[in-house]
Amino acid sequence: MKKNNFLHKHQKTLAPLLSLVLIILVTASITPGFLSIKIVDGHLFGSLLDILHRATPTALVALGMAVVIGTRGIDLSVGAVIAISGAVTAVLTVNTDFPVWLVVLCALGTGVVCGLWNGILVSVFNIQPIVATLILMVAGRGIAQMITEGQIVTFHSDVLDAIGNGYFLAFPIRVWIAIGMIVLTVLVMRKTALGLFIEAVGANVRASRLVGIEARLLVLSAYVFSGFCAAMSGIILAADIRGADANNAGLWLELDAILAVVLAGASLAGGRIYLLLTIVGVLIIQTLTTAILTSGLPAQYNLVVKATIILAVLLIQSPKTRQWLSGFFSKNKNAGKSSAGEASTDKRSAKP
Amino acid sequence: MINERNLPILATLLVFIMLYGFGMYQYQGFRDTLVFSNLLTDNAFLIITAIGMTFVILSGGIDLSVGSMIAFIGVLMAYLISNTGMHPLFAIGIALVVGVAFGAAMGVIIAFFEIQAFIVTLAGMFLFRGLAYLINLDAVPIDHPFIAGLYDIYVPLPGRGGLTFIAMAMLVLLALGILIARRTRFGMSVYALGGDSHSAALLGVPVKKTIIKIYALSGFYSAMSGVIFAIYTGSAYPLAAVGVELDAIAAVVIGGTLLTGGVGYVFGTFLGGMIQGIIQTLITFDGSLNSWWTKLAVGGLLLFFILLQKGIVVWVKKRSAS
Amino acid sequence: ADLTIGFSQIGSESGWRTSETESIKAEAERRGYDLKFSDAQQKQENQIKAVRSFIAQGVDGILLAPVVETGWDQVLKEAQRAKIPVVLIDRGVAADPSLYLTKVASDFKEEGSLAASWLAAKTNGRCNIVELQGSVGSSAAIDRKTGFDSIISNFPNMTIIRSQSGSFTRAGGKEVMESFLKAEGGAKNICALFAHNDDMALGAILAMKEAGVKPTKDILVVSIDAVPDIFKAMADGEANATIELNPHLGGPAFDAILASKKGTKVDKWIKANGPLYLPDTAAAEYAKRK
Amino acid sequence: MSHLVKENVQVKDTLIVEEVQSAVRPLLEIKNLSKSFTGVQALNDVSLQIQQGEIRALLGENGAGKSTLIKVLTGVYPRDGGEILLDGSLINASDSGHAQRLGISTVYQEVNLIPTMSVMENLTLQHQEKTFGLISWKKAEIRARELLAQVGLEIDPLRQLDTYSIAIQQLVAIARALSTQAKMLILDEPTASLDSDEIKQLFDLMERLKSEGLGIIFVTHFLDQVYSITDSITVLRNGECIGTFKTAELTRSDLVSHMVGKSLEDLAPTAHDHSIKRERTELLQLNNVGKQRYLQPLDLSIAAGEIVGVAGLLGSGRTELCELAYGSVKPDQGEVTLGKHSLTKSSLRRAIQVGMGYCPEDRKQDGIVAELSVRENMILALQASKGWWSPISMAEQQNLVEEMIHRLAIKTPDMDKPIGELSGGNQQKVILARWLITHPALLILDEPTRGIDIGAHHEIIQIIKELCEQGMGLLVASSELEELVMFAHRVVVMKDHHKVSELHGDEVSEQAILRTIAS
Ligand SMILES: Nc1ncnc2c1ncn2[C@@H]1O[C@H](COP(=O)(O)OP(=O)(O)OP(=O)(O)O)[C@@H](O)[C@H]1O
Ligand SMILES: Nc1ncnc2c1ncn2[C@@H]1O[C@H](COP(=O)(O)OP(=O)(O)OP(=O)(O)O)[C@@H](O)[C@H]1O
Ligand SMILES: [Mg+2]
Ligand SMILES: [Mg+2]
Repeated sequence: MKKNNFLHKHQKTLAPLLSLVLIILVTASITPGFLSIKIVDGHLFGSLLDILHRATPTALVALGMAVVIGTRGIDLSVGAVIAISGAVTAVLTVNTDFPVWLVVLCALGTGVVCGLWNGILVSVFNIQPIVATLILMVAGRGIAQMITEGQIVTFHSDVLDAIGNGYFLAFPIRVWIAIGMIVLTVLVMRKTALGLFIEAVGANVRASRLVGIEARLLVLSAYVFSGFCAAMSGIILAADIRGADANNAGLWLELDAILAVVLAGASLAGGRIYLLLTIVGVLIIQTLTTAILTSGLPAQYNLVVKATIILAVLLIQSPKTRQWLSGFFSKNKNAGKSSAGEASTDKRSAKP
Repeated sequence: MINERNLPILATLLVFIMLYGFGMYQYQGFRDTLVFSNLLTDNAFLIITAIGMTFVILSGGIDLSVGSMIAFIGVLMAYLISNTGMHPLFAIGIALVVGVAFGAAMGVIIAFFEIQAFIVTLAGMFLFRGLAYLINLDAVPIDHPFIAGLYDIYVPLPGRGGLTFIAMAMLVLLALGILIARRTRFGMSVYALGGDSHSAALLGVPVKKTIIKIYALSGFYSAMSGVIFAIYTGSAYPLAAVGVELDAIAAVVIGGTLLTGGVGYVFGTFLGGMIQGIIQTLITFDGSLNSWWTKLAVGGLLLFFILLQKGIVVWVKKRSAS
Repeated sequence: ADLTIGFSQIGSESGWRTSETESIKAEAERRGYDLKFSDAQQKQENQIKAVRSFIAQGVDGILLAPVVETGWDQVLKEAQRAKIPVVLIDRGVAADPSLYLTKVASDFKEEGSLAASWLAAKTNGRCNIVELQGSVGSSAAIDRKTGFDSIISNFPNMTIIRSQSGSFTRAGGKEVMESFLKAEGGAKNICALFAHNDDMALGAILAMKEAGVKPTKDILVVSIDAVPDIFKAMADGEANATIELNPHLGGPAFDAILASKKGTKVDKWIKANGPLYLPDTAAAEYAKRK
Repeated sequence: MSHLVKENVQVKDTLIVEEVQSAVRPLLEIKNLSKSFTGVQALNDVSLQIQQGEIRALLGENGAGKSTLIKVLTGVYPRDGGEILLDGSLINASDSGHAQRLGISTVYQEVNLIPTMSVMENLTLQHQEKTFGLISWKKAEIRARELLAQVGLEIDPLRQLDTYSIAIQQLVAIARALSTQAKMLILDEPTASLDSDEIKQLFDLMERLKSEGLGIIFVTHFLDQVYSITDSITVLRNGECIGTFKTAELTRSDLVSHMVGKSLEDLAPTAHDHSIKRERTELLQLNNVGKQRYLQPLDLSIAAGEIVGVAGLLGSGRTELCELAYGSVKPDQGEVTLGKHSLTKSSLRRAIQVGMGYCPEDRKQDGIVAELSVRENMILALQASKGWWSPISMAEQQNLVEEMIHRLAIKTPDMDKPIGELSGGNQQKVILARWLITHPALLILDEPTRGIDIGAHHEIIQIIKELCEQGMGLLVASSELEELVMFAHRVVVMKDHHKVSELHGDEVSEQAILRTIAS
């Protein structure tokens, strides 16, 4: 009974974790050596490390996306911002002799400006988030291409190389960066009242305004934060291939990021967000991608497999499934007693 | 006084007219009816998709699978016609049934498992594209006199323009959409769901049934769009219509529908689609922009029209207030 | 002659594509033509719209770089009805040849087979190949693969052991190559990499270096396009061969339109195949193209 | 209510009426109905019977299970056990629509209409008449006007619902419930924000329906209304049915003891002195504050320790006055000052920091943040005024919230339950508590006791008085004149969006207010 209670209380947390473990185990059973981790040249090496390594850009973007989604918004422009900040990084490295920290600062700055732009459109001009950010999504790649003049600008910089592919204490540096960013964000959101305000604004703007929360400013900051995170991810992605690919960097990454946030249990209609679970969501998606790549499946099957597994994960995670299953099992034991989790049927305006 | 609920759509209409006027003023070739009939024909599949999307968005949901559905339906049709020798009419029938079924299936998952539409349809987007690859990786022509015959149906207009079969089909589907939205109980249920789904349930709206129907309807419209696209190009291509879902969403929203649901009109979506088309036409007529300036211009014009539309709404409200 | 030419380009998805656009624009400018450029952002529907807009504008000729081979019959017929010659650029279409003036293009299949032939010669027909495909469903990917396969099928000891899509991008190439190396337990079992374009090869080279695998020594690298960076890689001893996809197609295309205006007959296929480049000339080529 | 210990009042001996009525087959029969949510047994073995042509009051404290009973009855929540018979046959409604088709028409607590649709569309949703298979909006409009006329509303049915005040929305909801052919009509706190005129109109309607043979269930917290319209009373307490009584045979004091398990004496209103004792220090001052098409310019001042009531009819501009005073709507002329701070142009956050508080009328849209917990909802205003960077520690939050839950007798299993899952009255208490913990200098309350049970009602009035003795100023808009008279030092009477008069000290009485409104 006690154990059941624990499960019940933490079902929201357990579902994504369980899905992740399941996917890793299934992949491991198909791909031998998937779980093995060796030490090569003083750092860890293996498919699991690859997943962490590859997941960092998405994780950063998803972090910003989670905050934006918390305010009942969405940011489609992150892919374009990644392209822009990558382009800035590359062009400044190649064409100027700015020190690396300045280059990075400039790139992050462009991200902030992009976020500010989105934020202003959404919170000052009241344009619906999806359209407001769609504008930068379309135009942003144009800006990035303008900066790189349509070519892939390759650059060389030891510091950036290290950011892209270096190791520190046996782990990739970029994973450390992501961890730092995640810890920082979680602290700020949970140890100050910011998280509460964001969730309140997302769930009910009118009520939040009336208690004196400055909703406009808050929403604006959410987009700025998302822009900042995307820029960070853009720098890492450019450093990764030592070049800025204005056309393809971060392409469709926004969808993965949103998917991760939602897998974590957040609603696109605003309200509660779950930062750490969002990272689990990112890991689910990246594990899936890596698993498909290592499995030797023909390329044209990628999408069908990905879609099927995502659907399966969603169905497993759905509280409804659990309810039906437990209803089914308990029916045999004591008929008529309805199952737990009932309250969710009455979720206020549970918009799809 | 103008009813405030119609204001956004009137603003959109005004923006469209201003834009068209600008084109006529600026470019000689723009004054021909051909440009208008091209707009109808070229944007037909987008508008058809967007009509289905309007219902989804009105209900407070979203459907990301429409672009992939277009490609999948096209490939399926081509397969049926060329590999089984089926008459195109049957193939179209089967394709539409499949589209509706897939849409309804997503609706079932959304309604009964209470999973958010965004990710269910995102999975649908991957799935349909993937299925298209599995049927046929390559682009294939659909060689059938019937399909070509459909394309050639044509009602000439004064000038060089004329209504193609595709344009007429779009207009019929538009009229159908308007009727469904405003004159059926299902349509009103859609609005109710988007306005407040909790209250809608208490008012006796059959929520689950309506959700399933909405996604089935969206499936129907995107499948229809797939058929139109196949007629339009006379071929099928698994990579067709990538990103159309975003264009369709943009068309719906530019047309004055709120993404939070409950407010908007199908006819606005038509205008939204036409505005997107006209932006492209203007850029092509100009012809001096390079690739990145094209992107900037598309984004910039989009922003300009949205702000203009907002401005008009605010201005009229202020005027009628004083 | 002051011609107005419409040019419907696919988009600007790669450095190669941008070079092609720039080359054609420069050529038009040199000749004093008015070039109406339209970027379709990878969408066929946008290209069709553009062509129809060109027809509405009444241009003298249309250059079309088709994103896909099918689906052009109707719009080509309309151009024909309006008596506007259409020249296809860098790939063909599956329509009746009478509908267009000519195509100025290389042959993707031939590029694939050229790469395979070189590899067969280099390894004496004994090689485990990993393949980086282009975007799933794109004609460049399909044809290059077909061409490549058609040659290696003659060599029983040449097999493609792994093949995945890297979506024509550097990042894609790198990520997929990493997974190949993990799945095969390093380079022991891999003799060569065939990438459908240079960008993916460049990404894969990065992946190899990071995994401690030496490109060209442990794994041969052959790819297609001949972008500047691959010459640098060849000069640095990190790539083995590339096949040029010629981006300078404006000249022959405009010539064809002029010829048709004069009533001269034009060939239906003006081949623009590029040669296979090897490391020996790489440094010089890189200097030339940078 | 802190001192309230539930003594189990012996009620079984008054257990009643069923025998009298058993001769005829009941219209509705509920047998042993149970329903639990996680952590709460909301209904426990509830049984009751209702005859044709009977108006039954369903009474109980906030969170007693009234709304849950109604929702289980109409299939909104699945039941854990029990049977429901309508007209002698077992029914099992799967959702509200099904219940409607079975003949049970319901107005749920809170206004459950679609704010984005027009009044007409709301009224006819799911019942539109069709011609040739398509909805005929002409017929719908005619029908809508008929229905509105029934409840005495003269509003434009083509305008969007949310342009009307919550009271009008409530009437629209009632009109809608009358539009279907029903055997049973259920009204869950329909009068919560209505004025006496509207209530009278509603009661006339109920009488008419009763004479047509409908059974009516009526939930309210106003005992006067219970005694003026109902035939019988069912009392719920903690999810259990305490008993069913004939209204005529049950005294008020007994009724209250059944509801709260405690005798009435403690709850009797204490006589109120309409004069303030202390020195007058001005707190809130409105100088010629107004807004076009919203509120005619008016002057108003409130001193520390003073309670100013706002009275008026539906749509007279009470809410508008509160909003302008608070600053959630900015006036286009005049000046608002609080103490020595001018607030005319400042942000709400600043207003709150210098001591404003506002408890809005529309609790669903403007009050609760449904997804957040009771604790978060309660500390929201305090935290917002402190700013995000200086969070209130968890321990302090728990203390504050614990105290308020105790003091206002908020019924919740724990403070981390989402507020959306609380009963309506308890939500209202949380919103009140939200402002009480900010210790505002001036608190504006718009219909503060909407949906609050008598026990808590009493407690809240006590708190209001206490606060004002400690020097707080209050502006209270209410449609309950009785309540206003009970605590206000002064009453501002509104009419057609302007202030018609101000009643001072001993002038304040229900009759005087009504007279001013009528004049
Ligand atoms: N959806 C829900 N999820 C969990 N608990 C609920 C839910 N709805 C009601 N409850 C709980 O059930 C109990 C009864 O609530 P109900 O709404 O029936 O009270 P009520 O008698 O209508 O009170 P009020 O007079 O305040 O409206 C309360 O303790 C409430 O917290
Ligand atoms: N009888 C009416 N006819 C038309 N519109 C009305 C009527 N009553 C109110 N309204 C509309 O409802 C809005 C809100 O009304 P208001 O805030 O003045 O009500 P109130 O005086 O606070 O009373 P209550 O809150 O009890 O409704 C007004 O702006 C007005 O447009
Ligand atoms: Mg209730
Ligand atoms: Mg009011």
